[in-house]
Parts: sequence; C-alpha cells; structure tokens
Amino acid sequence: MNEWLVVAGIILAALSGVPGLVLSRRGTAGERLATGLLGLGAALASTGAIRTFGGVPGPGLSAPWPVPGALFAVRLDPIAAIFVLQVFVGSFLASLYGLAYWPQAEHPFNGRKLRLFFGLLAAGMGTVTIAANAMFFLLGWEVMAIAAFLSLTTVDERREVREVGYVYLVATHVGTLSLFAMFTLIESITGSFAFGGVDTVAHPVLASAVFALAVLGFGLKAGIMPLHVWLPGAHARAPTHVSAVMSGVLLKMGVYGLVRVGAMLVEPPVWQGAVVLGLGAVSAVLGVAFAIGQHDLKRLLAYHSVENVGIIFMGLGVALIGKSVGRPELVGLGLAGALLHTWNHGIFKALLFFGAGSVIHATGTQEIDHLGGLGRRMPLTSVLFLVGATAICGLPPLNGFVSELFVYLGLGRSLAGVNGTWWVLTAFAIPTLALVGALASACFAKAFGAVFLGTGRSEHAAHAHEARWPMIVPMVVLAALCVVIGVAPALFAPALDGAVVAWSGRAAHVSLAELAPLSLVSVGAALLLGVIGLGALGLRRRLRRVATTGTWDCGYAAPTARMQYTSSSFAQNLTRLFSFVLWPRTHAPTVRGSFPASTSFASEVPDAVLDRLMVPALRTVERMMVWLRWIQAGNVHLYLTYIVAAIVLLLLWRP
Amino acid sequence: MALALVLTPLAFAALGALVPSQRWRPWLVPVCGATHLALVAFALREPTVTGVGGYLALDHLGRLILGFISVLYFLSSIYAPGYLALRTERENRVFTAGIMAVLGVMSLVTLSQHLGLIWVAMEANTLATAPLIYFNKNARSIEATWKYLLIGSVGIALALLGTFFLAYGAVATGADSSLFFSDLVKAAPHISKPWLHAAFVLLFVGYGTKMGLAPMHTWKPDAYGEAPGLVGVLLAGGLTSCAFLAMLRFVQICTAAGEGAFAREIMVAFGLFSMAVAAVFMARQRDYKRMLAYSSVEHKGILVLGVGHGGAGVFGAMLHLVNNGLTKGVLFLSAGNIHRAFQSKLSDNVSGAIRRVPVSGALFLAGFFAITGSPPFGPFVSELTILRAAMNGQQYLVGALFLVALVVVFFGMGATVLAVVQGEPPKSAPETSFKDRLVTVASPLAFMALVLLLGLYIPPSLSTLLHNAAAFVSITP
Amino acid sequence: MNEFVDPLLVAVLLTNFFVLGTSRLRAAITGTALQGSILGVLALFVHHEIDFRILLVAGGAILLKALVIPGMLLRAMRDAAIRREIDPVIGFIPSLMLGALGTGLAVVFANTLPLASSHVGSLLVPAALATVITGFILLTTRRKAIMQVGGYLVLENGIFIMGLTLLKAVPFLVELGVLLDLFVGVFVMGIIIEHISRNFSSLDTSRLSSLKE
Amino acid sequence: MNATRILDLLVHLGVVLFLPPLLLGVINKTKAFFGGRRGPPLVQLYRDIWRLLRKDTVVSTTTTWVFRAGPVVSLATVLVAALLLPLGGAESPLAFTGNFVLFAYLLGLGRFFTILAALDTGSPFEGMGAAREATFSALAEPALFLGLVVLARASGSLELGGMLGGAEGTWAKAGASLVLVIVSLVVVMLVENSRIPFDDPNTHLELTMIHEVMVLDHSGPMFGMILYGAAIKLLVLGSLVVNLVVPVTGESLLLSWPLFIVGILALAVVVGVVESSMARLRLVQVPSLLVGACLLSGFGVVMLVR
Repeated sequence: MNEWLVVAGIILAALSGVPGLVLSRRGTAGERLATGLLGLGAALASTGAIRTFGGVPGPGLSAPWPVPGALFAVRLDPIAAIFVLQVFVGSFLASLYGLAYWPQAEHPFNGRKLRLFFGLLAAGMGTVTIAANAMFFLLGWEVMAIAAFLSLTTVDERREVREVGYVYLVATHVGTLSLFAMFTLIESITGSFAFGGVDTVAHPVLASAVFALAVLGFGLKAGIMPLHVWLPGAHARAPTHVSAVMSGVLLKMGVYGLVRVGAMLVEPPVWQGAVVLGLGAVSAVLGVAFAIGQHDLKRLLAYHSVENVGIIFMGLGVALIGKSVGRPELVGLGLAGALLHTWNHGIFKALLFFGAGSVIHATGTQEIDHLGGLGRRMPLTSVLFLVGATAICGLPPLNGFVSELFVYLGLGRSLAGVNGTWWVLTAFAIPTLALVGALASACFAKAFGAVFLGTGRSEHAAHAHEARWPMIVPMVVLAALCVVIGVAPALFAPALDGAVVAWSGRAAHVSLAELAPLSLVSVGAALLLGVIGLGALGLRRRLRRVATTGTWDCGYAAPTARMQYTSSSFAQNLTRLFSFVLWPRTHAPTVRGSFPASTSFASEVPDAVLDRLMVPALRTVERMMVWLRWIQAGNVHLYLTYIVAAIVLLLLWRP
Repeated sequence: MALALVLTPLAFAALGALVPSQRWRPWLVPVCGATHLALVAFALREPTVTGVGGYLALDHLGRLILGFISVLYFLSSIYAPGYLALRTERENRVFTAGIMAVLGVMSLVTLSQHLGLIWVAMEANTLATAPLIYFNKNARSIEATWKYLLIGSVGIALALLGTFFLAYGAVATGADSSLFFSDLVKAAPHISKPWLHAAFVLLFVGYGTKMGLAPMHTWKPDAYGEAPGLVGVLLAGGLTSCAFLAMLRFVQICTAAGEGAFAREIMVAFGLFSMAVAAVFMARQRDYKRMLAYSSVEHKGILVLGVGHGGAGVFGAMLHLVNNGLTKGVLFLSAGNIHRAFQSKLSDNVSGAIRRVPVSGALFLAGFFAITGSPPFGPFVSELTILRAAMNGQQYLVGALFLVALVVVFFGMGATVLAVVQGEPPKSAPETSFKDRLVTVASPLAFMALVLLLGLYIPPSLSTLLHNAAAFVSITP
Repeated sequence: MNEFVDPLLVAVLLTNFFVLGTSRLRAAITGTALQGSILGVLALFVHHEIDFRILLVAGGAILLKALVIPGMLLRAMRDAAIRREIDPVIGFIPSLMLGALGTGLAVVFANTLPLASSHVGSLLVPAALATVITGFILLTTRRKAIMQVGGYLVLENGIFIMGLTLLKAVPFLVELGVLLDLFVGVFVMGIIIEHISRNFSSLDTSRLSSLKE
Repeated sequence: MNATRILDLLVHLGVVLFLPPLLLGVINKTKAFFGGRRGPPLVQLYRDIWRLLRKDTVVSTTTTWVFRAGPVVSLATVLVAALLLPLGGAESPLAFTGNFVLFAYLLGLGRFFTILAALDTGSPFEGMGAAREATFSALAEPALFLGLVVLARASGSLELGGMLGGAEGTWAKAGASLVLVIVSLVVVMLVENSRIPFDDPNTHLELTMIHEVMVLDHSGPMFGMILYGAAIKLLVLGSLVVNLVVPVTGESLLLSWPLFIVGILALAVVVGVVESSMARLRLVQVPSLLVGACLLSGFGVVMLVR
C-alpha cells in the first residue's frame, strides 16, 4: 500500500510537465497544472513514506522487466522513506517557487521544457530511493542525472551555462560508470542485482573495491571534496529553483547511495568508516573555506553544500566505524546525525537558495558586492534568509544544531572505552567540526551582511522589491521546519530510529532518545527563545523613543555606500589564512607616482580542484591525444602499414 | 525462399536502374525495404530456410542478423525519398540501384553457409557500397572512396588468403572436410592447428578491416564523414554487422577446434584497443560525422570484446549489435539533417541545432545519451551485460579498462555533441531552407523509439533469437 | 606436381624483385603482366592431369592478369601522362632489401606450417607468401595510385598461387573468387583512378590526404 | 530535587547575574595598581551599566531590526550558556550529555548576531571589526574544542559537569595534557573576551580595535546590554579555567562556592597582570598565537594515546 502510494507519486511527478506541452505557450494553465500534479504526487508519496515510519516495512513490490538482470523491484524501508519525503517535499516546494520565479509568461521558450525535465528529475530521484534492483536503480539514477542536466542548461544560449553543463554531465557520467562497476562487482560477490549483503570477510579485496567505487560514484553525486568539481558552477548557473533542488535533494541521492551500500556491507573494516569520516572532514573544512572566498551568492551557497555533505559524511563515517567495532551507540548517533543533517541541509539550503533567488529576481544580479541594504526593501525575504543562515551555521535553537549535535555526540562517544588508536581520528574530527561551524558563521555573516544589511552598493540593489507569494510561501514552510526540528527534535526520532534499525541489521539497537538529550535540547531551545523574548520585550519598552542619525563615521564628512566593508574585504583575513589551499587570484595594480590615476583591484577564489588541477590535467591529456592525430594523418600508406603490423603482431602472438 | 531473400532486392536494384524518373525512383527504396522485411518476417517463421543446394541457409546467427538488417534497412529506407528529394541536383540512378543492391548482398552474407561464398558476398558488399560513398562526387568523396576501396580490398584479399589457409588446413593436411560451415565446425578438432591459427589471424584482420576494428579502421572516418547519413547507417549498422557475422563464423570454428581461448584473447585485445583508439580520436573532434565514425569503431570494439568474454558476453554482444545499429540510425540520420540545416559538419560552424531543427537536434542529443550507455536506452543493457560478463569472469582489469575507455569517449563525444546541439545558431551560419519535416524525421524517430523500447523491454521473440544466436556462436546446445 | 613448377615459381619471385626494383611505371606494369602470364602457365602444371576447369583458370588468369588489367593500367598511365615513380616512400634499394627479407621470412614461415605430402619440398607456399609480402611492400611504399593498383595485383597473384594448392581439392568457387576479385576490384579502381586524375590532375596518392585528423 | 539543589541553583543564578561586572572591576584595579594609578572603583561597571540602561538611544538611519537584535541575542546566549556550566562544584542547572556543544554554539550564536549588528550599520570600521572578530573566533573555536576533547577523553564524560568536575581524577590520569589544555583555554578566554594581547578594550583608535569597534554605534540600553553580556562572558569562559585549576566538588555549599568565587577573582587578577605586563599583539600575529593554542591542545590529545 505504502509502496503504491510512492509509486503513484513518482508517476504523477514524471507526468507533471507533460500537459503543459500541449497547452498554450502563453497561458498559466500548464505551469499551475504541473505544480498541482507534483503537489498531488508529493502528497501521496509523503503519506506513503510517513506511514512507513510507524508500521512494519512491507515486503515491497516487484514486476518483471524482460531485460537481462533487471526487475522492477520496489522496497520502501525507513531509510528509503526518509529520502522519499525529502525528494517530494523539496521538489514540490521548488516547483511552487518556480511559478513566480520562472513563470511561463516570462520564459515562453524554455518554461515548458524546464517543467517537463523538472518533473522527470523528481521522478528519477524518487525511483532511486525506492529501487531494490541495480538495473532499476541505475534507470532512476540516469533519468535523474540527465533530467538534472537538461534543467540545469535551461538557458543554454549562455556560454557559461553550457560550460558548467558539460562539466556536470561528464562528472555524472563518470559517477554512473563507477556505479556500473560497483553493481557488477556486487553481483560477482552476491550473485544478484538485488541489494543483498556483501560479505566483506570472504571477499576482502572485492568488497574494498565495491566500497571504493561507491565512494567514487556516489561521492561524485554528493559533491564530496575533491569530487565536487561540477557542483559550484552547476548550482550557480542553474535557474534558482533548480539549484535549490540540486543542492537540497539531488546531492542527497549520493548520500542515499552510500548509506545503502553501507547497509549492505557486512562487517566492514574500520578503515572504510575512517575514510568516509576523513573525506567528510576534509570536505567540510575546504567546502566552507572556499565558500568564504566567493563573491557570487549562489556559488557561495554551492560551496556550503560541499561543506554540509562533508558533515553528513562525517556522521556516516561514525556509523560505519560503529558497525565495524560493534558499537550500536555510534551507529545510532552517527547515522541519525547523517540522516537528520541530510534533511536539515535540504531544508535550510533550499531556503537559502530560495532567498537568493528572490534577491536575484528582485535585483538581477547575484554578485554579492553589488548588493546591500536589501533588508529594508525585502523584509520578509531577509528574515527568512537569516533563519536559513542561522540554521546552516549549526546554531541553536534551529535544526542544524540538532543534527550536528548528534554527530558531535557520536564522535564524542567514540573517545571513551575503545581499544586501538583510531579514536585519534574522531578526536580530531570534533575540533574540525567546530572549526567548520565557526567558519560557516563567518561566511554567512558576510553573505547576509553584505546582501541584506548596510546600504545598497549599486543600482541593482536600489530597485529591489519583495518577492511574490509563491516564492514566499515555500520559504515560510522551510523556515518553520527549521524551527520545529530545532525545538522539538523528539518528533522526528521515530523516523530516525526506524532507519537506524533498517541500516544496522544485526547491531543491537538503542533508541535515539536514550542516546541523545532530545528533550533537554528542547528545554535549552525554549529557554533561549524565552530569554531572547524577554530581552527583546525589555529593550522594546526602553526603545520607545529613539533619535536617529547617520552611522558613526569617525569624523569623515562624506561617507558613501561604496566605502562599506565589502564581502570580499570581510573575507580577506580568512582567505589569506587559507591561501595555502584556496590559491586566491588577485589582480592588483602597482601604484606609482604621487598622483596615481584611478585603478582597480579584483580578487577571486577559483575552484582549486577544477580550475587549478583538473582542467590543466585534462588539457594536457587532450594535448597528448591531439598529438596522436598523426596516426590518422590521411596517408593511405600508413594505413596499410597498420594492417601489416596487425598481422605480424598476431602471427607472433602465439606462433 | 533463401534465394528470394537475396534476389528480390537485386531485382529492385535492376528496376531502379531502369526507372527513368529521377523523382519517383527513390520511392522504390522503401518499397524494396518493406518487401524484404515482409519476406524476412515470413522466413523467420519457417523452421528451416535453405536454398541452392545448401549454399544458402538460415541458421540461428543468420536469423538474428538478417532480421536485424532487414529492420534497420526498412527504417532507414523511409528516409531515402525525403533525402533524395533534397538532393535533386544529383543524378540518383546509381545511388538508388546501389543502395538496393546492398540489401541483397547483405542478405547473401547472412545466408551464406560456405567458406567461399561468404567471402564472395563480402566482396560484393564492398563493391556495392563504393558508389554510395562516392555519391557527392567531389574531391573529398573521391578520396574517401579511394581509401575505402583500397583498404577494403586489401582486407578482403587477406580474408581470401585466410580462407585459403583454412581450406588448406581443413582439406589438404588435416580433416577431410567440405567447406560448408556446419561441416567445418564438426571437423574442426582435426584441422591442422598451425594453419588454423594463421587462417584465423588473416581472417580476423581481413574481416576486422571490413568491420573497422582499430588499427584497420582508418577508412571509416573518411567514408562515414563524406557519405550521406543514410549510407552511414547502412555501413555502421548493416555492412559492419555482416563482417562481424563472417568473423563469428570463424570464431565458432576456432572454438569448436578447442582454440577458443586463442581467438577470445585476440578479440579482447583488439576490442580494447579499438575502444582506446576511438576514444583518442573523439577528443576534440570537430567534425561530428567523423565523430560518429569513431563511435562506430568504439562499438565494434565492444562487440568483439563481448564475444571475447564468452558466456553472457556473447549474448551481450548480440544484443549490442542490435542496439548499436539502431542507435547509429538515430545518430547518422539526425546528424545528416543537422548537416543539411547548417551546411557544415564542423562543430565550429554548427551550434544551436535544437533551435534550428528541434526534432533532429533533440534526437541527436538523445542518441548521444543512448550510445554512451545511459539508461533507459538499449545500449545501456547490452553494455552492462558485457561488463557483467567481464566481472563475473573475474576479468577485472578488462572491465576497468572498458569503463575507462567509455569515460574518455564520453568526454570527447559529449563536448562535440553539446557544442552542436546547444546554444544559438552562429551568426555566420548560412540560412538554409531546411526544416524538420515528417519525411526527414520519421525514420530517426522510429529508430529512437526502438532504442528506447529495447532498454525497457526485450520482446520474447527477439530474446529467443538472441539467445539462440549466442548459444550457436559459443557452441553450447 | 612436376618439374616445371619450381622453376616457374622462381620466375615469379624474380618478377617480384623486378617490380620492386624498377622506377619506370611501364616496366613495373609489364612485370606484373609477365607475372600474371607465368601464373597462367603455372596453373597448367600444378596438377598432373589437365582438365577443362584448369584450362579455364589458366586462360582466365592469362587474359585478366596478363592482358586486360595491365592494359587498363597502361592506358590510365598514358592518359595521366606519368612515366615514373619518383620519390617513393622508401627508396628502390631498400624496397629490394625488404623484398628479400620478406621472401626469406616467407620461407621460414612456410616451414612452420605442416604441408600436404604432395607440396612438401615445393616452393608453392613460400612463393605465395613471398608474393603477398611483395604486394604489401608495393602498396605501402609507392605513391602513384597506378603503382598501388599494381601492388594490389601482385598481392592477388600471391593469393592466386596459394589458391593453386587447393585447385584440385576444392570446388570452383575459389578460383572464381580470385578472378572476380581481380576483375571487379581493379575495374572499379580503374574507374576511380580516372576520377582521381580528372579531379586532382595527378595520380599521386600523397595528395589524397585532405581527409585526416 | 532537594533543597540543596534549589539553593545551588539560586546561588548559581546569583553568581551569574551579579558577579561578572566585579571581575572587570578587579582587572581594571589590578592594571591601575601596576600602572601606579588609583583607577576606577571596583563597582564602576555596575554603575555604567545601570546608567546606560536608563539612557536614551541614538540609532543610525541605516540600521534595521538586526541592529537591535544583536545586543539582545548576545546577552541571552551568554546567560543560557552560563546555565550549562557547573559553577562552584555544583552540577550545572542544565546538565546533559553533549551540553558542551550547546555551550560553545550558544556563544557562537551570540557572536553571529553581534557581527550582523555591526554590519547593519554599513560603517567600514564596524565591518572591519566584524571581519576580525569572525576570523579570530573561527580559530579560537578549534582550540576550545580540542581542549574539551582532552577533557572528554580523560574524564570519560560528555557533559560539562563531568568533564570539568571530574578534574581531580583526571589530574592524576592526564596531568600533562591538562596543563596544556589550561594554557590553551586561557588563550581562548582572552581572545573571546577581547583582552590583551589580542585586543585592547581601552584603545582609542578605531582602526586597531576588534570588539569595541563593532559596537561603536550602539548606545544607551543596547550598549548596556552589550557591556553586561561581555562581563558575563568573561565569567563563563573564565570558570572553565577555574574549574580545572581549582577542582572543587559539591560536597559543601559553604566551602565550594566561596572557593569558586575566590578562584574566579584570582583569574581576573591574573588577567589584569597579563594586561599590565604585555603589549597588544599586531593583528597579523594573532592567528599564529591561536594556531599555537590549537597545537597545544592537539598535543594534549596526542599525549593521551596509549
């Protein structure tokens, strides 16, 4: 029953963009119908998913698929349900947002196309989450990947969009091919394409290869450092509601895959968990470090996805370590942290992208240093963005704090009562996570401050307007979710508990309520809100009469908006500190003479892996390939010589 | 019956040469294709089809490939009238006759049961296709035809030498066998091993040249690049499949002789090498028709690689033969349309195909996804099957190299295809009157539909054909 | 098998070297024609009894290999007004040395193959292989299209010699194959050569290299 | 919940609410002593805060509600954070596994809003201060957590009370590590409270300030809240150090609370001494010192490997 609901949701999502194709190019019926269908699908699928948390997981569905090795097998366990919920809620809210952000009336040529692919994207992701057969999984995976590519390149007349589209496409294909290899290896161990247990003891080398391929394939999708190369560009260039889904949901399919493979590995060696933890830590720190250097609002948010996926991986690493050493509390806390952070990141990142989209829609630029002072012109957006910003920094009393707390607890629990020295890794992971949190705060202080606070730095900012309701409503919903999860995490414990049980298999289960101070977190959050409320009330009474004046200018007579601290200057200290990984580029003039002419200074932080490493490396490979063109130089004598050579070689092969 | 399958298209070809009307002559092609398809459909229902004293017969391998070629031919023949109507400046008598004769000689290959006859049929194929490549009659097409003929003839000569070697091994020194394939397979264990090895090498290189395996592939980019898209489909899907069939006959003999490992090793090596060479040349490939030629080299490599794995790999190769041929139909025909719409086959001068010719542009993109092994299209299933054969056979290194080659191919092909399809048409591109019309898109659309279908559903009848063919080649009852 | 076979095969080998070593096109074509006629004679002596089939093969070979095709090549040569192979990919002396090396290798390789009792000690198989190799050397080193066709002819001659070993044992398809191949292959190549010379006003195939990467 | 516990709670609240301004008084008195001056009275800050709270306010026209939220949130967060700490040997009012995370993140929340409030003015000076605050606190955070990791590993607890209160046992087990941690925590305390050598609260040049420049535009009650919050923050972070150095247990209320208060006042004297004897570091050297603090605690962790 639950499975059928989800399947129905997937089908509705897949078809949501189809009616629009035959309806008028100018009318609004198509787009409303698309959102409506997606909403209906989301309602059905979410119902199915939520019902799963309570009850016993069903036996699943299956239908024959007359292709070798393939089966339309569907299974809805709590792990899948967690992701189903995220896929559908995220996609629906983004679709709603799109009604105002990308209305058909303003985009007559690509609006219908975009909605078609958007629906397919949601359907593909839904399929990935519930597939219980490798071929079916890959089907959903690729539909998702291609639909995402086509949505991302909606505005393909722009060169930079095409470029990031290509990078994304290549990256996702490399991921898909690693999954080909992974599933075929799994088949060579288990003998089937079903998601059965992989015996790591009997097949240590093969199982390690499976693990490595899973990290590669799913890590590419999840955007873990250094496999994140496609991510910043793609998120920055896609239409914003697509960026929101890509960042909020699509990346999580990589997480889902790794979680699923983690569940399949029977008795994994400790190093695997350590690798995931280490990758997560590197990703988290470098992700946020790169984010600080950005001055494109969406690119900045994109790097924060790298960071947050890193945090998720850290949780997953803890869970894997717990599985290896037989510590159910590590499994419970690590996995609950990872999964809850998956939700949370989906929520606040979508919220932030929506906020960024409102800004872009209102001002026409995503360059942070051209903005400023939008808090006055867009009060709702600014409050909602601030909620998202606070949440993503992991600050209480919002949701980001809760999931990070779980990860902290998981890491902390591993400090005590263990043998061996691997706890040093978890020990250093804790301050790493703290560093990430602090850097994230710095980064969002910069972003929020430069965009919404102070005064406008350009004409773009001067004519901003508040977003329309289809854009505001999804943000309100997401902000509310941030608060609810942050204040009352206990509400979500059953879902997480169910997933932990489904994941750990034979490890004895300890419920999350016993492992983490859920109710006391609520108390702390309530206390904080109460004290803030009291303080605000008190201050409000004292501030009935205030005098206003200009900002203190240290006696300088004519301050201008351009003298404000820009986001780049704000970040400069930190980018300099991290310059050993960021390699920032600066274009600084040399000033000569007593009265130098007007000049300019610019700095940017390109992606170290993509722009500094991969592109040059691939260029070199490409040059070598181009050099090999002499093979086909048009000379028929040469061609005939190849044939002779082939014969001689083969005759010598085995005389 | 068997003879009818060969002679009917030849008769149509003769008729085509006689019809005086430049305008109506091309309509014979779809009629010929449909007639042949009907005959094949009838023949496939028959339990046994033989003719000319056993020289012609349909065995399991022949059934699959004949059926496939007939479908491929019929679907692409729909394109011919629309295409030739656009090329009224060219005399099409030779072209029309040639293209129908090709169907006859391709059928002959699939039906040949004799060592010598299959060679004659392959030679006839080479000759029948040469005028098709020459269709444009300009300096570039002459050069392409010259290379095609010279390299193809050398290949065919080698195949003949190999045929003699095999016959010598079978008749003069070893078993006393007739040169019918069924007898050769039975007598294979007694064939003199040195002669068999040398014969296999010569035949492999000879027919490999016709198939376009690297390093004997050099004629392909030139021929595919200069020939009309329609001819590209027939070469990439039909003619090379015929060469593959001929090669499989000898693989079968080798296997029966207990020398299967020798043959398979060679096939895996050449399969991987072909993929690698194709990958190298697809990087930065500005000419999108030549790119398709290299893609063909790559996929012929995949075919022999699949057979080289044996077991499930042979089935995968059979399936891939079908999938690759059909997908090439999409790609060559949509590329042909784009070529016509932009008057250029260089990606420097072509962009925004999806804006100027939306259907062809979309089909080109979809065909690209299909050919690179993306689900839910057919080639995904077959490529994954071949990969599974490698992994389950514990050929991990081969599997890894296979995947690496696919990645590199994707890098190169993706850049070119996206450059062609996306963006806006360049300002410098000449305005052309070419638009997507039913006659020019019906055929690639039909190909695309089949490719998609085969990814989601393999009909039981096709499945039986594939399984029988695979079992037949691997000599398992 | 009789005593004339081996001397004839030696003559074939000598024509190989002649074709390899000459720079004049006319001489080379004449050489291949000579080789073709030797093969026709050879066909008569390979087997003890001469029947109608063998006469047909011998007659066909002499007609095509010695008269028709060389004639066509000579005509093409006249039309294109070229006389010499100038500047081959490798020089004539190295060609000859390669030819000698190839002949040696052919003998060695033929020794590794088990022969039917009637062919043991005969030069048939080595000469066939040596001629094939000579054909390949011509094909890969000569720039003039006409000489490449000539090289192809020599290659076919080698295969023909190989076919002679099977003349008795195998039904007629094999020889028909040889003739068909020669006839049609060169016929079509002849046509193409004409088009090439018309379009490129040269038969130098190094000019045929605009299709490349 | 027995009577002692309630009493403890009341004393805890009392100490948190009323003691902090005195600490700054002590520091300033100490500095005056070393400078050969009389200095302001010990209760000067109480007076200042009281006066500010009753004053009128001037705000910049550029600002929004965020500007006003800054002081409120920063005060509220230190107050709640103070409730998570074990003071005077008693169990903290909000004791639970992992409360150390909440503790640190509450301070982070306060800082976040202080920075935003500074940026809300659009002033280049306040932006500059905010940038520095963000940078230095980002480096202080890992030092703090590394210290906490050592404590967690040594004490086997993930609750602040256990981590700090179990110090007696841990001294024996991991004394060397604890020394390193204490040094590192002192550094964290100084930087978080904007003390010399990281920042000079009494400087008069905007370009060199960190914390002070961020609150340039706050006046009246808002400024009062900021000063009050800063004082509480000093107590809160200082008590981490005091709890480690003076391991008191909650055996006797009458003994442990005075001991704690004496300890924290002594710490204030130490801070005063440090401020009198050192000059402010150049801004570019601050990160090096913070990284050094991280390394110290990191050594502390490594020394626990056995």
